[in-house]
Amino acid sequence: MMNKPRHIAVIGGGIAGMETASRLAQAGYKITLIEKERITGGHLTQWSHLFPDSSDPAIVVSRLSSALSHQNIKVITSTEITDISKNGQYFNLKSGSEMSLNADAIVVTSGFHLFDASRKEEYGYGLFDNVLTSADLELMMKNEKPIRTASGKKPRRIAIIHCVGSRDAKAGNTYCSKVCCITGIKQAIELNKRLPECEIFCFYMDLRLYGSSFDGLYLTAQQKHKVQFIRGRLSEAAEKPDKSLQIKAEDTLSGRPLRMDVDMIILLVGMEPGISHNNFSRNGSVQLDENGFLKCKDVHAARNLTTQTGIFMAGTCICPMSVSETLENARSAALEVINYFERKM
Amino acid sequence: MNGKYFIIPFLAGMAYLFLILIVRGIRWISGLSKIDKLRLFQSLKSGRTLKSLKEAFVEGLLHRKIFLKNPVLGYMHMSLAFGWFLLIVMGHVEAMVAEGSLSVPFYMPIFFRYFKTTEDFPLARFFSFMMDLLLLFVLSGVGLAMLKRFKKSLFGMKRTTRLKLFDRIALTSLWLIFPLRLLAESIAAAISHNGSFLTSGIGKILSSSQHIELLNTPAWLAYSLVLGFFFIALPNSRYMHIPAEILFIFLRNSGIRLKKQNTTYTDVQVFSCSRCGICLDNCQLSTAGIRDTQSVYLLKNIRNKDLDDEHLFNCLLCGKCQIDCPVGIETIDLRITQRIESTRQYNSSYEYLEINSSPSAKVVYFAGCMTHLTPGIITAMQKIFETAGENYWFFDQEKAPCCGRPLMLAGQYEAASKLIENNSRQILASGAQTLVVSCPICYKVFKEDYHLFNMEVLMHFEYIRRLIDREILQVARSPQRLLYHDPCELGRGMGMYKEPREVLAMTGTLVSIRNEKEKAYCCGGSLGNLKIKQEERDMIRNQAVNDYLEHSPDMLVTSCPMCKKTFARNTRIPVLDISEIITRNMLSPGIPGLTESKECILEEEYI
Amino acid sequence: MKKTAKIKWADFNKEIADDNYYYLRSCIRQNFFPGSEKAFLDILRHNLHKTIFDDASHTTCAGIGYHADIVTFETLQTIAARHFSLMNERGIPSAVVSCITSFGIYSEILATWEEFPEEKEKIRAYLKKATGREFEVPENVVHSCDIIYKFRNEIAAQMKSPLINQKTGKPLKIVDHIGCHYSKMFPERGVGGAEFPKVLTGMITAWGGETVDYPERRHCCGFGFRQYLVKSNRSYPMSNSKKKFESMAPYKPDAILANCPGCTMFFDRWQYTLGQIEGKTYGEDGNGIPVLTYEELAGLVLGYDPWKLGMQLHQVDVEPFLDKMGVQYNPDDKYKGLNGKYINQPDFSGCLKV
Amino acid sequence: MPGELYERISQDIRFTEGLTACMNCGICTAICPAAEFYDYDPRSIVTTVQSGDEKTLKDLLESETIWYCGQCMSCKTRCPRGNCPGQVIQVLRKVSQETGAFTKSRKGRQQLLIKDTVGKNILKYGYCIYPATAYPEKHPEQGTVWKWVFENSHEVYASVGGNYQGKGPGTLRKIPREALDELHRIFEYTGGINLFNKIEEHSRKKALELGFRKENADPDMEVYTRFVENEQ
Amino acid sequence: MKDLDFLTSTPSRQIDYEKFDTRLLDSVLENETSFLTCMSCGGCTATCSAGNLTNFNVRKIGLMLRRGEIDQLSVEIEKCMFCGKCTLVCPRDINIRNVVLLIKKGIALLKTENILS
Repeated sequence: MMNKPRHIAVIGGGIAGMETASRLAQAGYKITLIEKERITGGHLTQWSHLFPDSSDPAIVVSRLSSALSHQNIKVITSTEITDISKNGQYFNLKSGSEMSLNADAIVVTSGFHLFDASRKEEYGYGLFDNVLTSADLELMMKNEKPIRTASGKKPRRIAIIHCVGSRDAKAGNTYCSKVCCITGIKQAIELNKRLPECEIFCFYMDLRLYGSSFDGLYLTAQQKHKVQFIRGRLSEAAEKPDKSLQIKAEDTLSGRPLRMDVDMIILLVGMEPGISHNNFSRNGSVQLDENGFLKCKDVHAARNLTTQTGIFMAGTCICPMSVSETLENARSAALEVINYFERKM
Repeated sequence: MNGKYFIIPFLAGMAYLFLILIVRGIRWISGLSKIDKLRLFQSLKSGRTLKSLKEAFVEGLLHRKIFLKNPVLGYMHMSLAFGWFLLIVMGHVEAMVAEGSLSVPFYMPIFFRYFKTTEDFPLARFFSFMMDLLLLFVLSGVGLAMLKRFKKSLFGMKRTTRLKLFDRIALTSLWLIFPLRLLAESIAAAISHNGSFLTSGIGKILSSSQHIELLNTPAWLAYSLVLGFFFIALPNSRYMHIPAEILFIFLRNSGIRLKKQNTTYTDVQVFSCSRCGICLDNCQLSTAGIRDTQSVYLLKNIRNKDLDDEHLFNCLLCGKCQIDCPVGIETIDLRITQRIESTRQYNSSYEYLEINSSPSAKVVYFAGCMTHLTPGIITAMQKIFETAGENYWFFDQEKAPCCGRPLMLAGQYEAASKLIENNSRQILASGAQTLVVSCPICYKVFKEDYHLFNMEVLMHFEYIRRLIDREILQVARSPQRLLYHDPCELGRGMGMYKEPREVLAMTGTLVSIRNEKEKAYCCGGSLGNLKIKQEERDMIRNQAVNDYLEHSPDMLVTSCPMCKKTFARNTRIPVLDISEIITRNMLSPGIPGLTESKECILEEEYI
Repeated sequence: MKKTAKIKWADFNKEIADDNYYYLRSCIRQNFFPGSEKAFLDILRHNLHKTIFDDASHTTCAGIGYHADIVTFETLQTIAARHFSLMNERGIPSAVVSCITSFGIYSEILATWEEFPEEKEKIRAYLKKATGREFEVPENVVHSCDIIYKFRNEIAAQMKSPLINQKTGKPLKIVDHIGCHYSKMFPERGVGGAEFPKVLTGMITAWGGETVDYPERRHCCGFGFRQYLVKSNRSYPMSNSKKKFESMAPYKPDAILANCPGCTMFFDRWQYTLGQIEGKTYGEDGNGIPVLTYEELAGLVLGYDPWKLGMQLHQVDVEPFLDKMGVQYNPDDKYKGLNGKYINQPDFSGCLKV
Repeated sequence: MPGELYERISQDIRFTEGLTACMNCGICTAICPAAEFYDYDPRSIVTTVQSGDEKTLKDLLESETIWYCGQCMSCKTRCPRGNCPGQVIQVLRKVSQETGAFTKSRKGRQQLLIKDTVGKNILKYGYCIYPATAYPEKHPEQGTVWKWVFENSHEVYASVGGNYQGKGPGTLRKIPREALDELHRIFEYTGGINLFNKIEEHSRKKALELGFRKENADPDMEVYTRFVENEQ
Repeated sequence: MKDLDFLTSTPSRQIDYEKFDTRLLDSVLENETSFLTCMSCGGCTATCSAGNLTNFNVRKIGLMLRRGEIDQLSVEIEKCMFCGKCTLVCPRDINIRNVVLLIKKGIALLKTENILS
């Protein structure tokens, strides 16, 4: 057995980091969890409902948070790791000049960055009052705010736009962000529950509903919630004098251009690699893949291994993932770390 | 005779009833087409009148069919109808004897005990005994009817029809007529001591009352009133079925049939419905919780002119209601006629249809749309044709219109004729003698609506049967227990029960069950129903499957691609078409012996 | 896979040379807005004190022919190469293009040569063979509106009439229309990218005006090259322009400002045509909406005489706009020639003859 | 099956530039000005070309639809794969003209008119559009003011500082002879003249096919031109 | 008005959501809720008997209805033969025959009300 407990630094206090940290702590390792925000929980703290069951993400976060009170875990918040270097058998982590920390291994769980919708200027995010992102909508619902247009009116028609910043060379992201389709359907249902009179349209290119119950949710959205699906990518949105929005897409199944006035647009923004990835890859300690996510040592066999021995990773810093996948991935990362030390002995 | 005026309600009701009946009768008969009128006239002159009279007596009074189906219910109907009839006849005889004249006022027998207070005529005791006995007979029926209304399960019936105002008046009147007659006669008996065992018995009890005389006229008045009410309500209620049915029997027996549009014959049929509700119990839609579209409601809706598409098109057209209808109403054709009427303003012309050249062949095979969704049947048929070395033309292998039957089921008769015309021309151009079809839906329309002159139309199993008989095809028997499902269009639709079974018996052991042939289930897939939901279809199908499974067959066999597809959705029982069973058990020419038959091959379907 | 940088175009400023330009003229602008090109040179030389060379030897870029498909890509590139050669001859590194179609074509050619260097070599050979000329790619190719945009504040400093409604004191409302080929093909070649180029709105706001966004702002004017050039196809450009007028009219703009010679001409002419055929106008009081080139607008702001700017060549009368701006002009001079001689005048000007 | 036409189309660098792989999202059709007023769908054109089927391509080259594009290139701005259907159209039109397929469609035949106006202007004057040939009767939409300019061109242009048909630089100057000669030679050596000839040649064939024939059996191009102008 | 020798403006092909009559769609949805669940897979069109003979497209029937293209719909719907194959192959079990019936009925009604010629 170990003479001295190994020390592992987990970078990122989102759900992946929290789960990895607690699993490793239970296995007897000393953990330092470093989170750049004031609190742990990551993006989930801003989220209202989880697909496919509409459950409350706060339950997930609070369960993970209580596991962090383990004696082996030390949580450092409001600290961003700016540099990682290898120093003999230790890794040295730095946060500016304020903090320096040595660890026997690192698990990067730095997560994702939401696509900045204002980069798709033609959709008018940040320009027009009634263009929201899926994240804005979640926050609105989380805060129990009624869904209203900027001028306080009940929207009569809402368009949900799929693939915003995903599968788009113009946005620099050619990959699919995977969870947006089902998020859109979930949000359409939630909108219909709050605004039963409101017409809801989803503009999609393909519905990539990979979960076993996701297609059922699609059916429910059509059947019970009268959500309409139009196959066509949104080309542009423009504001009308009354602040409603005129949108244009092709109804590709009819082969004709389509114009529609809506009171609100929800942009399903995809996941982009976290900005802090550059900090980790700067001195070549880890590599990034072609999309800017952390590169796996092997996409099939070693998904939690970075290209640097001793640095592991979990969650959406690898690729877009759902909550359940992230948690599973975090547990598998913990297992990889344990294997790593056991082999070393 | 004081107080005779109490008969006025009765007389007024009677007059009203006859007036209406005469007017309606004239309207109905004059509304018939010329040729139909001629038919009626011819038949009245012939012996068919007697037959009709007999039928009217047996069905209208004795209710033979209901008796056979449900004896208690039959007795109820018979006691009311036949008992009343006998009361009238016996009453007239009694009155004639009492008056010693063949002409007595027709109301006399009805109120006989009021007018004739003495028993000073021959056989007076006998008559009064008989009249009491008959009254009791009728009253037993009334009693049962009351019981049925409140506890229908005692009659083995699950459901009865709902009533509207005039029906309620008529029903209440009817229920009251005989108890009130009993009361009036009993009072008369108490005063005049003229009744028999029933009336005098009650009369004795009543005579203890001080003022029994004062009650006499009011009781007879009440009796007269309910009779009057009943007669006035009758033409406006379901009891109109009594006179209408008699006319219906005469018209039907003279060879008049339903047309592709509404005629007065439709009205006669509609009014002949007694709303006994027998059709409700047969209907499988009830299994799926559909309870307002059955034939009895259809007829009611037509009568009330409030038929909408949601009701009209929600019917499997399986024909199960028709087989047990005591009146013999053609419920299926009647519904199709209504569908034709309902969709008359939008028939398609199919201008895009082209006549392509036809190759010459001896046999034309028309698989039909449904068979194209069960490629297993097509493969089997092709194999059979090839084994037989048949010079055949697969008419709809690549491109061909539908046979037209689904359109007819949807009421689109005119549109269907366009397809029929197009297909007929091409099929005939091939010079073939035989047309083989593998779908009963197509079969029915080819048989009934196509004019293919000398061309013979065969269901595939008939054709197979010929090949076997001529030893062109040899099949081996396997020990498999086969349960044959009768497709509606073929069984009840075309009366083909025996032929498929004979073919199947050559290759396996047939399992016989109670609900087969005429009583066979509908699979639920029906093209006749345009409104039913898939879940409802599933319930109907599962009801059949559950019953079939109780007989633990190895295989469910049918001769309809639609039934096959429908059953295939329920994976608990393997299902094959006759043609597939045959090809499986076919002996390869030249190689004697049994080809290996696989237990259950899940064939590749298009879905 | 072609990827674009992950940037916000709104913040994007392209490189525009400071001085020493070679001027490449526009066919349409010379035909229909001849005063604008003159004004551009005057402003550059006299107000901004820049050097710009106006060469007699350059020709059309043949772009209209190219987009109407009767001129091949090879011919087009070689003509452009000849123009570069003329620039090389004069030692001028920066081109200023007056036409949006031409600007689009130079952009396309430069992008093609960057991606397919062998194509550039092919053209080099063609030019050599046809004219004996050599060429090098210019350092900077911009549209003339880019220059005005770059020096908009300098112009503002010399401003005589700001874009303020003299009666109400409020900023004049001007809608912009960016020619499709300015940056729709190559967003990095337009100031502010492709979706909301700032090139015209930058001028309007710098000179005191106000811009309005309207739903069909980014829609094409409908020129469509062959769709306009062939008479029987002209319902297409008109329908497209009409779509824009109907979309902008509710905002009651005081003027339309365009950077493309074609668009400017079409907006001016189609208002007349729609007025004639449908009896409909989109401006105030039954008038059309005045359509301006950015050279004209800069000229007016700087106090140039509208008739010297050639604004009498507009079918839609510009006087209402001049009045709002408070520009001093003499209505009697509108149809006077070089020496103050009356030229004759059109049957009528405006959209709808009542 | 991809065949000769696909080969020919895919050799053009504008095709390489304009089409990677289309994922049928329809973003191009959504804002295409032509898709709204013509029975035209750039997305489906791109898919057709992408299929590479020889027969379909031939039909496409002979169809009206490739002539509907207005070359605004708005499609390029938005395509999430960086494609440019407008450029694909240019290639199709080029091949259609080279192979003569353009004379099979009404809109295609109009290429002759464009060659005879814009083409002529370029070679004769060095301008695509030229005041002397922008006849008011052919351009009623140009309005009353243009009629005035056209009729008083020298005075009007002079009044706004123009140099109409004058020597030296300036607005509407006469293009120097040497410059025009160079332009001509460029057209000759780069296949420009060849394209003009192809358009003429195929149009003449079409004229004969339609029976527009002079007494000497030559095609009557004047009548054919009027026919093409007025074809609806 | 002056005739300038060419068409003034072309009718738009654009599907304009703001400009259509939803009565037909509403009546279909009211009576056949299964229509809501169409995912435009095209299975119906692929199997269609009428579509095999002519350019009839069942999937597009649904689209025309949703987009309010009643004029075109009234022409196209005539081509259906009611054979029911579409209903059998539909992965969402949409009662397509009833949808067609309702459309035909609705169109006939619009015609009698002179809303449609």
